[in-house]
Amino acid sequence: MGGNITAEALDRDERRIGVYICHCGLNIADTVDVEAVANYAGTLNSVAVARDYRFMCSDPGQDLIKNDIKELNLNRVVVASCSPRMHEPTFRKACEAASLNPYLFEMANIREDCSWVHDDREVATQKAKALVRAAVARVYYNDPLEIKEIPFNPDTLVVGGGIAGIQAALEIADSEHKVYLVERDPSIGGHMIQLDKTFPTLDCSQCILTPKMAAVGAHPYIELLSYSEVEEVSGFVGAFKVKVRKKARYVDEDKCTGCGLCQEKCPWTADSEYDVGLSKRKAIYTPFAQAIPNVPVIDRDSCAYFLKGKCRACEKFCETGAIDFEQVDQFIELEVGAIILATGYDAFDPSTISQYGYGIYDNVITGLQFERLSAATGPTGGEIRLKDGRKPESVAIIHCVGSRDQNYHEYCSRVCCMYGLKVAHIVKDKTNADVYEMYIDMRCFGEGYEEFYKRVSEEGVNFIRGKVAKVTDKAVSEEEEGKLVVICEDTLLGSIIRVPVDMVVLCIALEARSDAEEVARKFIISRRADGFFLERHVKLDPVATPSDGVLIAGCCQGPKDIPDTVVQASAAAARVLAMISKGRVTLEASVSHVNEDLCIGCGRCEELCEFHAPKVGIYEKPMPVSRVNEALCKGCGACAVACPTGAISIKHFKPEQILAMVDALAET
Amino acid sequence: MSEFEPSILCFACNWCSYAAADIAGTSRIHYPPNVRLLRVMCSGMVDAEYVMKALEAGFDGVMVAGCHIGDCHYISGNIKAQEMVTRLKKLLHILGLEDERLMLKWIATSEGPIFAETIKEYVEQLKKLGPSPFRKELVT
Amino acid sequence: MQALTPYKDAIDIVKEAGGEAFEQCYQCGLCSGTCPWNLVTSFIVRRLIHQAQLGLVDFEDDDLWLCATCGACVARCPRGVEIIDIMRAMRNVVAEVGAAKVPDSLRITAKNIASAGNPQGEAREIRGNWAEESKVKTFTEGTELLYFSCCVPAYDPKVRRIAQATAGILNKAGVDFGILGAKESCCGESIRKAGNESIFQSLANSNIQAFTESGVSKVLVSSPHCYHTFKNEYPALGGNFEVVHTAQYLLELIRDQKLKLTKELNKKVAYQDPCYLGRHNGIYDEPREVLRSIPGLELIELPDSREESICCGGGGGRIWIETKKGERFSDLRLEQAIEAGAEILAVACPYCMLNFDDSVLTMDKGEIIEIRDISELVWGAI
Amino acid sequence: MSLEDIIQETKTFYCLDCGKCTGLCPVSRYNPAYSPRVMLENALFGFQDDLTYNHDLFSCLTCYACSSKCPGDVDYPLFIQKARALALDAGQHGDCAHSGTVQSLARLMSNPGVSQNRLEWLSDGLRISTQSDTMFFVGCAPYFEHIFDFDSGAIDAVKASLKILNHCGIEPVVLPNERCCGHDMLWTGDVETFRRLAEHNAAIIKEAGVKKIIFSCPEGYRTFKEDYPKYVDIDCELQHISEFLADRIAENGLDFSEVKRKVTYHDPCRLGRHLGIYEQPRKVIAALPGIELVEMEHNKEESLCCGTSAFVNCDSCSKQIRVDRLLEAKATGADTLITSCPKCQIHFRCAMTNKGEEKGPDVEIEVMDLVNLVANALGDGHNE
Amino acid sequence: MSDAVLVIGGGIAGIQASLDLADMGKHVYLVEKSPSIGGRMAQLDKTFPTNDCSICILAPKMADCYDHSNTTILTYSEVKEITGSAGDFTVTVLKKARYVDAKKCTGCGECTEKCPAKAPDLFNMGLGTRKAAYLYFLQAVPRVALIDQEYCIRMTKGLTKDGKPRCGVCKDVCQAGAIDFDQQDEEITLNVGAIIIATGFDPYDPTSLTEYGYRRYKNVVTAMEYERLICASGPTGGHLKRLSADDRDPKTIAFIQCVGSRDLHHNKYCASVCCMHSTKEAILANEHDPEIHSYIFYIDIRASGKGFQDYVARAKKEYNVTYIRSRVAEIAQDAGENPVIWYEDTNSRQVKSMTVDLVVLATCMVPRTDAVGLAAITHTALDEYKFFQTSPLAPVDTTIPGIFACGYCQGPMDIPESVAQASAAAARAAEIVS
Repeated sequence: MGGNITAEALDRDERRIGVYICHCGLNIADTVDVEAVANYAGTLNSVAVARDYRFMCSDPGQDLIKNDIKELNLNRVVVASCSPRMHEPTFRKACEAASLNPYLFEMANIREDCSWVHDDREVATQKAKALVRAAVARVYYNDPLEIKEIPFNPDTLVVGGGIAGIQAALEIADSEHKVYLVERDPSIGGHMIQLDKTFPTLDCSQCILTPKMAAVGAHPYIELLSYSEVEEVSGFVGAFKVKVRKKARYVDEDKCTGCGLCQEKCPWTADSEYDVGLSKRKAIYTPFAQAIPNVPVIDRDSCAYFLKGKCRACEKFCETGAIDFEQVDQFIELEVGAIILATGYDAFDPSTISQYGYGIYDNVITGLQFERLSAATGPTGGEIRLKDGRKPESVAIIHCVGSRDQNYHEYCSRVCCMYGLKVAHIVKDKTNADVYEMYIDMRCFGEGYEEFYKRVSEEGVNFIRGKVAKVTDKAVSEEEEGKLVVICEDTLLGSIIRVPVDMVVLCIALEARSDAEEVARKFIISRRADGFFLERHVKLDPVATPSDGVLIAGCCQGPKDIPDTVVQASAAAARVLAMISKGRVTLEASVSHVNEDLCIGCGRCEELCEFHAPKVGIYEKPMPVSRVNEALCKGCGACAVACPTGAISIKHFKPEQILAMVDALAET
Repeated sequence: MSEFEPSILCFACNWCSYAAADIAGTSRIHYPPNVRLLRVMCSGMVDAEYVMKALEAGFDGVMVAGCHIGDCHYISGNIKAQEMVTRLKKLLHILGLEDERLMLKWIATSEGPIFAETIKEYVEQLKKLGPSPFRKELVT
Repeated sequence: MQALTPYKDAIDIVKEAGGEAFEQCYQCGLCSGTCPWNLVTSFIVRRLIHQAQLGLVDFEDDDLWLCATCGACVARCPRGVEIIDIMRAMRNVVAEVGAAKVPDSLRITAKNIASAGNPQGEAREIRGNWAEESKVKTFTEGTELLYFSCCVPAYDPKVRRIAQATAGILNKAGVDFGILGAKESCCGESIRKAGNESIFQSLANSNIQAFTESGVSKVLVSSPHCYHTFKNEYPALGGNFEVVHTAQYLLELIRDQKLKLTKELNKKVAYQDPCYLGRHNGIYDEPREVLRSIPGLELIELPDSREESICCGGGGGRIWIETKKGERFSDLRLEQAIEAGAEILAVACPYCMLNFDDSVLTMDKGEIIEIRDISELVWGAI
Repeated sequence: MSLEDIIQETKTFYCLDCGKCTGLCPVSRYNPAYSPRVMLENALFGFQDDLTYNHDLFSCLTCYACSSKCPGDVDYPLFIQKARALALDAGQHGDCAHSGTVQSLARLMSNPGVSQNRLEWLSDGLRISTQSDTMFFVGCAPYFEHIFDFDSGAIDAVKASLKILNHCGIEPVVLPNERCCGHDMLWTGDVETFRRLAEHNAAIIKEAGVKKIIFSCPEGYRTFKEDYPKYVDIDCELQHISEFLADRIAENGLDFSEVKRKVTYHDPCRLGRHLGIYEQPRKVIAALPGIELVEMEHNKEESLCCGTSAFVNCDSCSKQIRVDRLLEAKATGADTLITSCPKCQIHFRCAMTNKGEEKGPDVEIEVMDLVNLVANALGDGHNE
Repeated sequence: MSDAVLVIGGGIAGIQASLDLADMGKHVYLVEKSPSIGGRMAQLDKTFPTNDCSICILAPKMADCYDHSNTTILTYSEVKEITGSAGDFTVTVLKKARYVDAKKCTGCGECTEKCPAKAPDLFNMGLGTRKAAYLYFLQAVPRVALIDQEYCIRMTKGLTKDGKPRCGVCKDVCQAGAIDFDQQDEEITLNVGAIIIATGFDPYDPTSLTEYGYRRYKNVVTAMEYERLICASGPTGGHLKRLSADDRDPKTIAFIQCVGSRDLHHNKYCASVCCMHSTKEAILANEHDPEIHSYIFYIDIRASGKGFQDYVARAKKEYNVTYIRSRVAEIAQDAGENPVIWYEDTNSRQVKSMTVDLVVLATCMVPRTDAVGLAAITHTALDEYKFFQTSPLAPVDTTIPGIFACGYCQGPMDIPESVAQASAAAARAAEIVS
């Protein structure tokens, strides 16, 4: 007995198939002659028993199967009844209960595909027979499949330290599960920490955020990796391996007490990102007072030592000797079960719309810059000042800058109307200047939003419906001298109006992070046309992504306000906690499998797989062959079609099974 | 011999087209019995081998039904099905088979009625076209 | 003002005339804000579109004829609405459906073009006369390049110098080119935007027939309007030729060393971007490079240049309609040029030349600034 | 036909059980489970099941490397062909590569009702006629263009052949409804389909009334020359295009333009060992000015197979064979590998298509059919 | 009637037959084509199964045969024509000119040293070279030099410009004055009563088995070449080394059996002696250098003679010889010019490759190429393999009465069988002539 004999020849063991035809009350029975189909089934090859019963999915119906399996030692079962999408799990459990592998089971849909859609009894019966014949032909080739499960690593990775990341991290950590929070900037806080007040309640943004930040900083179950970025992600749901680059701060976190002496003494300055360029910060800096962690960072691009090799003043003054210029980036390997991306958004750069004069006229500022002006911790200590220090007598607020515009972003950024109103209120409150809001639609849809709009209009804010065409300093009349003239058509008046103001605040759009493409590739998720991350289903599954175990929350999934962001963060946390409590992940059983003898290592499967499951590499054999990471494979079968030699096939959807059905269905 | 009744094999993708067929069933929308459904996980799973085998077995028409572009549960399965069908149609054209013998159709889950309608139209089309040259009786 | 009810038929008529783009407009008013008319008077484009949306267009309203189709609004419209098409459609309803009276000057010009094939109403035969002195041969089968001068330089003595300069340059550079003379007729770009679709169709077909019969494959034009219609509107009627504007062709000749610019022109020159070369067809740099290659010439940029250039007021048939004094864009533009210190205002379109020459006269700025076409400047530098 | 009949016909009883065939067999070298000697042993001992149910029954490349050196002169490939017919009756068949498209097409084409549109590739430069007494057999090239996701070059070879024939003053008959020659069917045991294809072809050839058939595909040539006579009669002179060219060059020579190129030649098994044609292709190459031919280590009778036959059981071992053959070609320093069989060309080009990150050894070399090399040298390069 | 007997072929068979007949008082004319008697056996180093030094056991017989009163040895001669019938044959023999007077030449070898012209040494299977004036081999009988007219300068280059004959060094140095350039071929007619053919065999040229790469790869040699390499009187003085440029001493040797024999494409029959002489050569190799490991690739080990099986057993046990049942499929060569053998080991059913230092091809043995001519002259029939036709019950009788054939020219056999057949032929011949 030489050579390798085909499996089919070896295990030509007895196939004993049980066929059960369901009446489904009258749903099937009144159009299909179920007895005739059962008798016919009895005559088919390797069928040991063929019965018909009124309700196969009922308990007695299932017992029928279980007993037959035990007594007649059936090794395959076919049930002809309703759609497998309906009762396949039910009957599979029944088989399992009778210790028959659930995959040695097939269904023939003689209800939705036959009795319900045809009326001629003779033809319907004929078709039912064909469908049963096909199911029997298929089950003959079914193999028992082992349903694998892998343990779910309870640790979680949250990427992004804004309000979304903080909320998600806290909720998971509060249920005593380890969270790694990776934040790119020196401190967590994201965009929200830059805001002065939040709408509609006008709470001080920092007052409601800093306690949560502190909680994160002190939480025993949260390991905060600030000033760090995710380099590389591998593995799959339940067992991700993440490589994090902890950028060199040049300050030893343990020794630093956060006294701030080094920041005082450092003579070199640079634009403060926190104040959006409105003020300066030192080369060694913490972005803002309540920074978590409260450890400064040395900015290489503005530190004299790194640029010209001299100074090191901070080192001299630091009592605890925490300054360490030799520090290098470190790499940390993390193992987590699930990942929540909360990477937030970028603010739109309005200078691309040259007509609005941002970057040309001093007093044209963005909403975020206004937040810094009005914030007590801001460069002007909360006073609304023009560039030359004067108090503005009139302020114009322009909506939809970069939003709802085909040339920039077609979507509506959802939050600008509300923060436009907030700016108006603050200006009125602090300077009592004339305020004009140029809008197209006032979108105040949230809870308490419309009331806030009513309140702000009562404070004497003028609302002009029209998209601003131009902001110019060229005066046409005396009132316009020395002022910024906002030109737009008041569509309700139907005439062009020129509004001279001292300051212009641009409600800029929220857009996807500039590195979103790269991040999406790292976490094997995809992006929508507008650049934000693609959710699994926009309505029913907004926080999940097509890649199992990777969840998204907050503005990285699309522009949204803080309440919605927090809700999504909690949703994502809940999904993770559900997976943690289950403790294990059941893997898709019918996944692809490579016969390495047949594989010629051509890489076509690797190239086209959306889920990066097959990978060609050199394993035991000298020539490269493909191997499938079963946890990543979804069983879609695309690789099997592309494989020239038929080396890769999908368990439970092997060519022999499908070809057997094709032949059986063809027989008239 | 009674009027020619074409036989059709339809590969239906589990997430959209097969679900649409189920809905056509639950809403009792009748359509001609000439079609026989074969459930696959994704239209991208349908290999040229299965279509050729169906033609060899004597089916007069083969239909591959998948999700609309962008709806695919596996992101791009339907696109791959489209590529396969386009390439296979060129082969069948050289072989002399009419283009209608193989049909690709996107049917979303909710489009039960459209599923039934498509089957009706396809049967009419094939009736006009006549039997496949490989139909069982003709071959032997 | 009694209540109005949307008038469905009017909506459909405008749609059939090609104005269906108004459906996408969400009335944000940006077009009104951007339209140059509002620098000199009030012209609410948004209202016209809204009227079209509800079928409440007042076809007698003169505002219909204001639009110079400069494209500033279309470039900025957040919904990408083709506002020029809406204007053309409404004018078409007036001109060809007869919903109201077409302005007289326009009506006369349309009659001229329909009969004599040129807006001036001159005899068709003398179209090629300008070319006699410059010894330009008529285009025959196999000639490499057709020079299509546009009616204005051909018939209007004030602007003839553009065509003569261009012909002179081509001869100097040894280019094998010719003109079709009487066989040519007006390219039809402006008359179409003035709403006379049928006249445009007949002009285009006769030009296409003339070109194909003579075996034309490449056309050189002086006017951006001819460039626009040959490149973007003739293909739909089967006229596929390679079209190139003098600014582009001159640059080609200079780069291939076929033209040697030797004579110096030590003058400050500003360049007015013609709407149909710049905004409509994205050609900004070639003209500037041609000017820079003239020795001694100092090129200065006007404010609101390139994409934001302000129209001279000649497009969309406006060239044939009188514009009230004080409302002429060319006057504003001239002031800007003078303010910028330009001694010469270089133009690349016969319509611009007419308007700016007019402004120089009416504003009496003859000593301070002159108007020169790019081809003249190049011709002067050889 | 029983196992005993097969043993008689293929003289298997002469087997000395010496193992030289297994030593020479390119498949055994990488697939330890396959040994021609053991296959014969099973047959001789009468273990029919171990023969017909053996997966590797379909791994044999039928390349005659073994029989050409077999001391017992056993016709092993013929034995395999017959054994596969037995296996087919037992419901066994090899793993058909490329989704079994080629095999399905052959079966479909064997149906009388088929009328193909197989000449759409015919571009205007190529002239064919219906009166000439010389016919050119196109084969399956028109189909190959749409089966592979890389340029199979099959149709280019057909076009080049036509260009050569036209250049030599022949406007050959090309049958519009020509069927697959049935080579793959015969060699995978489906004798019934093969017979039907042969009968179709014989009928339409007789009807066309041609006296000579020229082939560019060695598999077609071998099938017409060796296998058809057993099933149908085709009284035509049969010639491979390399033979035609060699004769034409010998008679009055052809004027070729100079092309500087260093090439090596791969002898297709069907042309070489099956039909003994080694010299003609080399004579043709020698007649091309500027072409320097470097022989590979295994050449002429010792030439190695290109790794796959009849598109069945293409696996990791056939890939290894192709990789080694390509490396051997590169070792000669030639920049082009010439062969005169469309299938060798397809298999080599497939081996060079590696789309994964891990590419395996660098086997990149230009592969070209002999007829393309000649056509390019005939002035206005048809498909350069 | 003549009571003399003609023996054609001076190998062991011819010598033995001549001695037997001579001892019986019959006069024997022994015609040997090459310059000395001794035949193939003289070229062997040792003989199996006893490993006796071949020339040691052959030389005495050669001497007795040469010196026997009843024998006339005609070396460097060929039978041209035979007429007549049993008991009365007239034989014309062409005695080729040696250009050396046999009586005077003392075999001192002076002329061979001084002679400037070189020629391939066929005795050493072309491995080394010899001079134009040469002794066929050291122990040649008769120990008389001769001049090879194809390589001697004087005879090939013609006269110098001024008309004088060239070279002539050998003549100058020969003290015995034996060199005689004018010697002519001589035609001698003999009258004999019986003829014994013992022309022996030629080794089969394995070049046509291209898969073994003979001539393509230097380190692939035939068995006879190996015999000369290992033999003390061989070109390397018995020092076994590889023929490739690095001429390293081989540590692993592969002996490949049935090269060109038991093969329908070449010779159908089994040459019967290769298994044993390969085993002998393997043993010699090990004796020569104990580190050497030999592999013998066989289909069947045919050790059927007396003492042969223990000889094989000893080879396995003491002399590091491994037997692999496989017919080698192909020999390639690696970068270091080491032969790489590809084979299926039929016992383990695995395809393997083995790199060795040296490969010895046990080629088939075929009748002398000129046996066909001789058969024509003697009108005797040859069988399909060109052996002299005999029949089982008259193993030494050819189809012509009075003409007998013995030794390898009649069929594959080893030395003992050849000797036995020689005596049988002598007896048969004696019956006719007595």
